[in-house]
Amino acid sequence: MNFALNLLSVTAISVGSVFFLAGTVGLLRFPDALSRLHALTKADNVGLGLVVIGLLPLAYGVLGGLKLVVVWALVQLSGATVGQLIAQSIRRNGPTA
Amino acid sequence: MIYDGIAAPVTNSGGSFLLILAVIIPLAGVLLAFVWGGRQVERIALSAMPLGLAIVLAIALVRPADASLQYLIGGWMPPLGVALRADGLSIVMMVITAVVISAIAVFARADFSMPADSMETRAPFAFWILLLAIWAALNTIFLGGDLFTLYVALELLTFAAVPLVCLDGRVETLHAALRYLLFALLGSALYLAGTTLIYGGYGTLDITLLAQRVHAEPVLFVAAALMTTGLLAKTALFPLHLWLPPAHSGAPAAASAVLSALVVKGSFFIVVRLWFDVMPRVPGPAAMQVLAALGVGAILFGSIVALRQKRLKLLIAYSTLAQIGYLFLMFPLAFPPGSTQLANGSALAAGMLQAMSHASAKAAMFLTAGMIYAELGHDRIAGLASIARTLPMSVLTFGLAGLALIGVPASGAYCAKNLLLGVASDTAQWWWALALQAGGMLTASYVVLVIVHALAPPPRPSVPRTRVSHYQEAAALVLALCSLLLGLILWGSYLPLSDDTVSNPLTVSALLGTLWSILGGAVLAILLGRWDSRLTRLPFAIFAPIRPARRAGLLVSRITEELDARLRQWPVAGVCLLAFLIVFGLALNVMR
Amino acid sequence: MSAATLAGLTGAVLAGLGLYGLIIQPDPLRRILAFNVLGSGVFLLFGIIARRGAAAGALADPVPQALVITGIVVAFAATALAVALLVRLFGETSRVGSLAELSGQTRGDGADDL
Amino acid sequence: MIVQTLDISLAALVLTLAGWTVLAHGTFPAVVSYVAYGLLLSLIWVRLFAVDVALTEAAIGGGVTGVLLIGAASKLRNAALLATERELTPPLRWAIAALCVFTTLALARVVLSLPDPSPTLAPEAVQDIAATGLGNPVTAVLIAYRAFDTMLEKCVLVLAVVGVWSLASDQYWGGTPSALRAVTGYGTLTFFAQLLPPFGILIGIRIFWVGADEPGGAFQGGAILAAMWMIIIMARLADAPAIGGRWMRIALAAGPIVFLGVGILGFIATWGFLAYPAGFAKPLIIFVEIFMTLSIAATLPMLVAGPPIRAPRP
Repeated sequence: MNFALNLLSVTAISVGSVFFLAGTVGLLRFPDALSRLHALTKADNVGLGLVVIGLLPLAYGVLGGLKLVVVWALVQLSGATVGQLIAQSIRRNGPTA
Repeated sequence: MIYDGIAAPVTNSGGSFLLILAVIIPLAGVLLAFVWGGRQVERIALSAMPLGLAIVLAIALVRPADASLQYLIGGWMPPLGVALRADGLSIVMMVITAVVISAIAVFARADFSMPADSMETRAPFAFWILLLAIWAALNTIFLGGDLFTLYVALELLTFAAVPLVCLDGRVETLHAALRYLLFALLGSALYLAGTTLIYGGYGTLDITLLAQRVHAEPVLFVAAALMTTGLLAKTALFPLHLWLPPAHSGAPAAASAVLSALVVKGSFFIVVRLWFDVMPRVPGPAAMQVLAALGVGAILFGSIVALRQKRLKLLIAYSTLAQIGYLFLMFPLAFPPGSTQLANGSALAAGMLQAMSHASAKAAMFLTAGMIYAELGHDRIAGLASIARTLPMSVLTFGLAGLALIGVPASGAYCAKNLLLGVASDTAQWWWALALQAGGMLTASYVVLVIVHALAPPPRPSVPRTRVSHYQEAAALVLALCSLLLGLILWGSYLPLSDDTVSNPLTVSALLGTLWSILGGAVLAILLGRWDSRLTRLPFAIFAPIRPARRAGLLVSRITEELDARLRQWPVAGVCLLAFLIVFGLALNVMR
Repeated sequence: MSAATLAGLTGAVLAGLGLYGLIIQPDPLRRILAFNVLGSGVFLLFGIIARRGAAAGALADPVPQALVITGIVVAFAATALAVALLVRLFGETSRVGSLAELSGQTRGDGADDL
Repeated sequence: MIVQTLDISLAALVLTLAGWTVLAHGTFPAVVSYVAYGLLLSLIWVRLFAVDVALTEAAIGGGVTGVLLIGAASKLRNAALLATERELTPPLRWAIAALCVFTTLALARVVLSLPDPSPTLAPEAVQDIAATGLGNPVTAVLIAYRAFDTMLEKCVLVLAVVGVWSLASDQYWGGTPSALRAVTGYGTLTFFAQLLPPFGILIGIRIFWVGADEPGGAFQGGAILAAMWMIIIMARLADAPAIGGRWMRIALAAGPIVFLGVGILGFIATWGFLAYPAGFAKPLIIFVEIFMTLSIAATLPMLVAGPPIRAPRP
């Protein structure tokens, strides 16, 4: 049981990190603002989600786990909003860089 | 240690509770005025003035001789807690601050009253609150016993001073205020870096504890260099003065008076605390020579560039620059012969007398300039000719304040100069004596320049335009007289000097000395100054025979002015700052 | 090298960088940024001292930490005041023309009379 | 080993961002880089076991200062008007660089030579904390041992507000500051501003509340509340309040006033200025902190909003 949980943690966090890495590479390498934004939000959503899943078994009690989930939810909310706002700004002002 | 959660009674005995009152009365005034707003702002400020003045005088009376009062805030002992302490230095500075602020408040009522229809307006609201805040910050600086408390107070002072510069919202003043703020912030960051190192080295920031713990080592040298440099940037010691002339000359008259008379003294006072109280045993003769050399630079540049100004307020601002330099001459003279410890009381007392004298005289000068501006609608020196008829009191006040700065017998500056000259001959540092004498003449030169312009016959008969209020004239006159008579007070119980060191001021030699200063000043003014073309054509003009000398003098003063303009560029001032930081640190290291 | 020492060195470099930027940047907003970098570098120096002062069950000396918190607030107030000044200056300057012209006017002076 | 590598990479990242902030060509990239820098810097603070500082740095360095600077950068698009100095000549630039490098080296050298372990006040701070009823020594330093500094700092904030307001034009005195956002709100932002604040306010209050015993406190909690208010103003769900309002002024000054009031109370009751009597210490401290939190939540947005630019409504 313990081993299984540890394995889950390690796997989820590793995969999450890969998403973050990919997102960062995408942010740096993609040609235009909209696709960069796409890369960024994917890293945020999936990467962070996986890391939080991986951390859940290690959390201090139920309250600690709940806090992690709240962190994830809040980042989702703000990430989604900011993504929208940036995209709107790009549409309004035209793509820069 | 804490005593049942209650202040340990032993340390807070006597009248020491007055110390905290000296800070919280102006501070409470700030907060109440902010909340109440409207016409109450002025009332709150004006009722805080006599209260604060009374408390400061009470502190001066209750302090036992040769001891300092101490108040532990919250009852926590340093190093964990912070203490307020009043020694003689804090008391004299607090008294002069209270006097100057009160006089400025009387003066400012005419300019910064809320209109009668009880609507709140911007400038009075800001002015009175900022004035109270400056007072609170200065009292905290004079009393603070902890280097970090001093940092917060210094920031309070800066944030109160900067908006005063641009109260009228003109572009030049906004620019001056921004430059002042940024340079002051650079200074406070350096000061904070120094306190960090001090805490890291000695585990406390309390001044009396540090005095026992510090010893000469690289950490202390770097910290001292950082803190001193930062404070000098805020004091505008040459060549770190880029912000001072535009900031002090652009503000409204009452604000200029506060800025020039008091605000620069705040950071200066911390320099004194640092060297005389925190690190008296740090051997710094070489570093102190550097400091005073910059002081001489300030006197030369400030005075000569003052002579070149077209506007009265700029002339007075440059005079401040020169007088700040004068304050730093005391540092190398404070080493007793053969010693490397800053222990000479006479030099310290002289520095404090000079600071007080300048505070009151400079405030008087700026207030006078304000009245002249109100009367003429400008402050061009070339256009002052009618002013002696229309505003005789103002010209008299300016003259008296000028005499006080030059150092006529019985003035504070006279005592300071005598004390410093005595120490300079005791310690065989003739070059500083020379600087002192030259400084007096240079001061006389720009005073003479202004007075001659003001006394010149007007081109056409003029009638007074506005009526300057008698309160305003009285406030300025009181300040000038205060500076002129400072030397008559027996300072022995507050400043480290014995009463017999102040010799009888009315001897023939003393009067002759002053006369020499003024004559020398007149010659310098004729050679170096900017003169109204009308004056040079007058029958009594003496310019014709000395034309070659005048030509040489003009060359000197123009070169000085040009150099000053270069030094006031931001990157150049930055280089000066860094160079001073490094040289000062190395000078400390050399003496080890 | 411990995390504290590393932070201390980082702080020293940040202070140097901030100092450099504050002096060389002609744009006031960039100077404000540089001041903040300088300030945070100085705060980090407090950080290393606090961390090395761990004792009596505390993981760090709380006094320097508290000083840093006060310092951050003061630095923010400074930034806010500087930004407000800058924005107002910019607004006024746009009306008047460029600031360089203005300062050129005030500095030009006529000939002296001999 | 791994931890050390991470520490070094973090330091390298922070230094790179700082370098970019200072040296980047455009103003906007520099500001963005500074915001990222502030956030990463708070991680260094966590590594130094200074969670209180990390929270403050993240809220201020990355958060409120970021909003302030981004707003300023977008208002100052044509900042060439403000440049009064010519570009530096390369020799001068190199001279400045050399002097800065020398200063940095001296500083680093001295920092390395500082005693390790440092002289510390941690034992005293922990020993005396019982008298305050608190559990978090950083809060104890801020609100008890060095309460005077904290009170002065709150007054600095009030004064900064006065300073910012004093930059208004005379005709707008008493009016409302600029909305934090120039363009009209969009659906997404409005939704965000309706959804987030309830949670944010809870979190802010919690961080304030636990500050007595754990990392957190009036400043950090107040900063989060301030952020919520700013989001609401940005989304145009509410207007920035007029600066002439009595309640606005009370909210801004309540923290220092109550602090000073408790100090004076102690003074009159002969406990001593800013001393807390045994037994009543904790309730009094919490009382003061409530108003400080309120004031910070009001002050930060007003400082970001700047001077009034619209005349007061009659």
